[in-house]
Amino acid sequence: ACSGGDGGADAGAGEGGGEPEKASLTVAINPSTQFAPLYYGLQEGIFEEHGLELEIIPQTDIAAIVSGLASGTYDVGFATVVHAVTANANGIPIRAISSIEGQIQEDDEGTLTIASAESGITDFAGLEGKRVATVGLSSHNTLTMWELVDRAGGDTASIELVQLPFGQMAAALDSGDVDAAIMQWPFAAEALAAGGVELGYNNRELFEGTATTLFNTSQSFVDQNPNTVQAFADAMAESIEGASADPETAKTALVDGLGITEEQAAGARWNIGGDPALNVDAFEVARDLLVKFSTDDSAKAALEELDVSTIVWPGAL
Amino acid sequence: MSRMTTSLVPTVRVRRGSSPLRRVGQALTPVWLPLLLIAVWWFVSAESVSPFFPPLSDILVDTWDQWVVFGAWTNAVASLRNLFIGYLLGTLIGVVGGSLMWRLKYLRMAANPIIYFLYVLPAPALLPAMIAIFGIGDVRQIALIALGSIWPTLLNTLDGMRGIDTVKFDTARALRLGGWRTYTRLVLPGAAPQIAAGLRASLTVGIVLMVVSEMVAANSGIGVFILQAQAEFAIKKMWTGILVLAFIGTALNYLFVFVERRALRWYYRSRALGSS
Amino acid sequence: MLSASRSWLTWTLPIVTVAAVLLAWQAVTAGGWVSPSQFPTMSDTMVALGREVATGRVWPAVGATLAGWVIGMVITILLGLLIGTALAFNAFAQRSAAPVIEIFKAIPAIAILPLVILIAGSTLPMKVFLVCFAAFWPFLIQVIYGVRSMDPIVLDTARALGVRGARRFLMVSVPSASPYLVTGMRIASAQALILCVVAEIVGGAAGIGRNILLAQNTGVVAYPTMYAYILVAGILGIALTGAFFLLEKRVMHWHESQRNIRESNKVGAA
Amino acid sequence: MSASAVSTPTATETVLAVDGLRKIYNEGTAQANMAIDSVSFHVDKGEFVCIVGPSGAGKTTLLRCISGLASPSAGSVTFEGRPLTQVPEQLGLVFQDYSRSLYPWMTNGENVALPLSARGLSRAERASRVTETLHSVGLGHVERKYPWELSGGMQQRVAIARALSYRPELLLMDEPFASVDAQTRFDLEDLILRVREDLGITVVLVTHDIDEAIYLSDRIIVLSKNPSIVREVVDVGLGSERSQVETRASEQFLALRRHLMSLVMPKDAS
Amino acid sequence: MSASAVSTPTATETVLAVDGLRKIYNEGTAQANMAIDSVSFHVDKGEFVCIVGPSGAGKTTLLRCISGLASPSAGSVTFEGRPLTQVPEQLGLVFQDYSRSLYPWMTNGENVALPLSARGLSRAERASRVTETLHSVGLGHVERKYPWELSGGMQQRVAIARALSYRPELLLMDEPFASVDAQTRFDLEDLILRVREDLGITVVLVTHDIDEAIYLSDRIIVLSKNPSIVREVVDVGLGSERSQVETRASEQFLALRRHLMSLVMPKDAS
Ligand SMILES: Nc1ncnc2c1ncn2[C@@H]1O[C@H](COP(=O)(O)OP(=O)(O)OP(=O)(O)O)[C@@H](O)[C@H]1O
Ligand SMILES: Nc1ncnc2c1ncn2[C@@H]1O[C@H](COP(=O)(O)OP(=O)(O)OP(=O)(O)O)[C@@H](O)[C@H]1O
Ligand SMILES: [Mg+2]
Ligand SMILES: [Mg+2]
Repeated sequence: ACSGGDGGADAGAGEGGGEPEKASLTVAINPSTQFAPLYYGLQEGIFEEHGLELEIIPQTDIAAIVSGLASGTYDVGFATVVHAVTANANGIPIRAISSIEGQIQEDDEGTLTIASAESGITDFAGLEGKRVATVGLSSHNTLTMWELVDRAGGDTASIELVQLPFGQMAAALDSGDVDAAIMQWPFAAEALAAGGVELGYNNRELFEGTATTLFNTSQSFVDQNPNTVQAFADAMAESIEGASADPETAKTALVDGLGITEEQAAGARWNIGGDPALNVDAFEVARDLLVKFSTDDSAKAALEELDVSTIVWPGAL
Repeated sequence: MSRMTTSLVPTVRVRRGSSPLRRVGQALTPVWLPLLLIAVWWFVSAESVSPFFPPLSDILVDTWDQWVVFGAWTNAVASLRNLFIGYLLGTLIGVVGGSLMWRLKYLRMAANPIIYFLYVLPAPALLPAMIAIFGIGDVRQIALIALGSIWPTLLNTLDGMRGIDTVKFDTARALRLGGWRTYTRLVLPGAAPQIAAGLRASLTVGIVLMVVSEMVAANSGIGVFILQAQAEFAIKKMWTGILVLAFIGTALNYLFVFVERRALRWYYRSRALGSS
Repeated sequence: MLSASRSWLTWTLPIVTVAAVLLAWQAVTAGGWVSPSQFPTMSDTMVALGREVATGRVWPAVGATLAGWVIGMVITILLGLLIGTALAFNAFAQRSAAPVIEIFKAIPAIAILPLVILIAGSTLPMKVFLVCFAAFWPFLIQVIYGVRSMDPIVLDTARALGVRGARRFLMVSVPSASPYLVTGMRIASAQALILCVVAEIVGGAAGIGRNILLAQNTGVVAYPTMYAYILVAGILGIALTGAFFLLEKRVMHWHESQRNIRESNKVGAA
Repeated sequence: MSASAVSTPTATETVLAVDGLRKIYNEGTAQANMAIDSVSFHVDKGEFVCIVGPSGAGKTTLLRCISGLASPSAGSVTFEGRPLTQVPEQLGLVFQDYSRSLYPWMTNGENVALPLSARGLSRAERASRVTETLHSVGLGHVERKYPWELSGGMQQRVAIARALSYRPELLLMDEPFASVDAQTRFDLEDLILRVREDLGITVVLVTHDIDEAIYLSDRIIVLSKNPSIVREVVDVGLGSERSQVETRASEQFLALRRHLMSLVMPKDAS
Repeated sequence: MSASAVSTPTATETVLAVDGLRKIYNEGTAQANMAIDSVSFHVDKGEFVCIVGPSGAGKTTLLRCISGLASPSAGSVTFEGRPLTQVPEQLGLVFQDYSRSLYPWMTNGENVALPLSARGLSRAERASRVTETLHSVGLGHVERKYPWELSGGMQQRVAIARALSYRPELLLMDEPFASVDAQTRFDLEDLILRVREDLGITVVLVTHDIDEAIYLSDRIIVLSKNPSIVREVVDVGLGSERSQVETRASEQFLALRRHLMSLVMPKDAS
């Protein structure tokens, strides 16, 4: 199940047949270096070749991106697999049409849990009863952390969560306000440099071989613009492969794209070398985790009823 | 600030209309519109399938489930406790600070720019600084609420005290009341109506900040409840949070008016007489 | 000579205090009392502010915040005047609407912010809606008070002089209610600005607030930038409030309160 | 100004006729309050009539009914032969409370010009009329000043100028000198006598000061306590030349004074 | 109450001596304004002295200097042999504007009790003194009411009661009856004469009403126009039994009246 490989450079007009119905798209992203393939594709003219013109809108609140998709404010927008599942469980029909960076590798270093030196925590089980900083209380990161604690035999209910932006986690660890934090690069570097203890990489074990970071659109957009969706997915697949093949060029694309410095771009990380295709597994795992840790009976029932295969646009598999 | 009004709630109960029919009409006037609006909402939303606008009946059922059955009310308790402490602290500082600034002209001149800066500075912008200073936990939330509630009270206290008639001060001197007695018998009660207006504005700010302070680095509270619901796209749940918050806001407001009307009875009654 | 020295103090004293506060900030942060990972130094913040101004990045942000503020204020004022005047002239309508106004006024705009973001996204309309929601109710109350508190003698005089219709509304009613209107606008303006910035911080709409948020998300390296934008927000607030004070001073020069202020400035305040 | 002056009315022509006037406040409710029971009198062209009565007698109420600002509960008011429905164009009104009836947001000149513009006079005409009228009350220099920059007596003179500017045929005044000091009061009394001579207008003046009433008027209407009826109409035969010091000390004046005192304050009457 | 009364002072003892008093407002600035040039007079124990003068003469200013509320620019004020530095304990002051000098947040009883608690009287003493004093001004029933529930004249009586409650030896009053109607004014004038008889206090009263001054006082101090000097001191030999209707119509009264009028209004003098 892979449309990326044969969607070569000559696929210009897309193989679904016909020109894109809508050539200029608004794309909402949550700015981070994981979007290197997107910027690579833009820089190399891949989207242009597929007849698309993108307007990138930086947007920090993923919930706002998802609702923007539903209301038609954005054509395409970023969300994690957890967002996609919960949105659909709550009756907001969004469809994943491509990954933003490819599938997670076995040596993935995307997200990691770090404990402060003073806390004395050395493994996930040690998080029991501690205070942990996360970027969102019910986010993807929280779920994976809970699952890892649970697997290690810890009691997840006793963990006290604190919602903090990545940028402030290092300071919070440093001052002892929190005992551990689920972080990302490049923020993790600072925490590790200050003596932070690496507990593990959250996604490696749970989501290996799947894509968790997605570009989505609404069901109605898919219905009305099948060629556009196809063209976008093809262009993205091509960009991911291109960025994997030439990470250095992709990193320079970030300098202009995100407006960051050369050094920051040099430290960029994404799932380099991952397969650009999506698979349903990630959605099932996410749904299972959500069900497992849900405290709300009606929400749990809605999640259990959800057929996760409907979330993925078939062309993306 | 000086002409800040407090509320539209009628100051004196109108004792007109001898016929019972008329009295019923009088009693119904303030309630029919809210009831009508609720009814309209109920019926218009009844058939709604939009995930953003669930039927009112569903929202009400959910409110009961979430807040009573599932015990989300503990969120409200946590928030309200922070609000209460922060508000008391902030308004106390406001009244004392306002009095000092009224008394000490140079302090007033010196502190003015700083106070106006903090007054107009959007409080959420201070969140990172508050975390830096107070760390994570209730102390920071209380501190943010307190910090925000200071300014309306302080500025109104100052304005109210400056607005007291000079004849009243002359009277105090003529009666040889002395410093402290002048403050407690003249300055405070004289400025009381405006201090009350400030306290009310502070309450509004306090409620907003109660929610804002929970947006970052918190794990319980009404604000957390609403934001988490948003992150989970649990829109019905979010509606319940908004409903609860609206209820709390309105209840606190009416409670405030109730207390104020009793504490400042002389003021409202004299005004009602003066205007008739 | 006494008043000369006083007027000299009125403008030096604030400058001195501001300078003292800035220096204290610098001393506390540079002196190592507070870790730079928590609080940047004053000089770093000023450098960041200078850079943001020099590169021109600050202006689109200020512009976006102001756009939300201006549109929201215009809508608030127009609607407020219209509805407020209508309500003030009809006791029944006013008594009926009072609880609704009170309830809506008591709902913190921040409570509906997440919902509005979900429905309207992080857009200008979202910001404008929130601004109106926050500013409208207090302004409406001021309008009702202003129109209602009009001295009956003022109206009687107009009738006795044969002044009617539009002339009466413009030359008598509006000036008479204007103290309340101007105060209401000033309060509404402060509320509107706060809501603009909150909407940007929470919802990520373009503006000063989003720049604060983005800097915050970037981490410690961007702290000076973050505080620079916090300063910008405060300065914008002072500028707008100051503008309304000036407006009040000009338009309301005839009003007792303004005369008292002039008087107390002249004598040197009690 | 004196071009249109009619120093002595040639024939006794009735300008104002009040017939069986009754006024009940809050009629039909529980707090119904009869302010005026039944009052009838008439005022001839060129006459100066004072209305006196104890406080709360209903003098202000009566004046409001005469002027058309309030409508009577029963009885009729006829102005120049036509029943009164609204405030007539040819009527000038001076309220007791000058500080509330002058508009503080207008200069004195603009205040005086207001009824002129309502009557459609051109800009040039207005300007000359304002200057002329202000001059006639001895206030040529305050046109560009604001009312609150003047003393109480001066303000009251501006209010009188405003009522005179459009040359009304009938001037109604409600305790116009109640809140000014004695000296100013004397000046204003003489001013109004002079103006009335110059312009030949009819004046009805309400006061509770008996001395003032005697000094000014041709006829005095004495009202009873609330609800008021006409107690007596007293003719004042003091002639048209009056002087504060001499007239007030004359035998005739004192006799009238004693008589009126006994009417107004029955218990004190000897 | 009449226990401590001294109906007639046995010896002429000077209570208050004003010597070469001068008052310049805003001294040393560009807006320096000499309100009082040089005023000297003395008041004996038990005397009733009125100060009259044209508006703006500096009467209020003079009273503020006498009471110790303002300090003179030159000259001295001696109260019971000691130079004045602050408001003395044995001094009672009644302001012109009762509605501003009574505290609306206190009941009338509390208002009257206020100076008593400042003087350390016990609760029981206070209560009985308040009741007694309010009774003496004919307001026994309003103790628990608020000032704003009373008519103007009643409010002024409460203010007088407050000034009398601590039994001052000297009572200073600034135009105390200026804003009440004629009937009430007469009542209050008679009240103050009676109280003064009963308690044997010394009274200095400022007014611009010449009739009132003659009616009330033993001696009248006539001030000139601003900056004021003492124009003349007039002895009033009307005896201690006075009646509104008769005294005011007496020959002696009218002669005094003419004389004072010519002093106050030189231009009108014949
Ligand atoms: N708007 C009103 N509603 C009800 N009653 C009123 C109103 N205005 C006046 N009254 C009553 O009508 C009576 C007459 O009042 P009015 O003001 O005409 O008296 P007045 O003779 O002008 O008294 P004053 O000399 O004190 O001005 C009073 O009893 C008063 O209480
Ligand atoms: N606080 C002040 N600052 C400057 N000038 C003042 C002040 N108070 C009064 N004056 C001036 O002093 C003069 C005397 O004023 P004052 O109030 O004593 O007069 P008055 O005799 O009491 O007048 P009235 O009869 O109108 O009450 C006036 O010219 C007034 O303008
Ligand atoms: Mg009246
Ligand atoms: Mg005075």
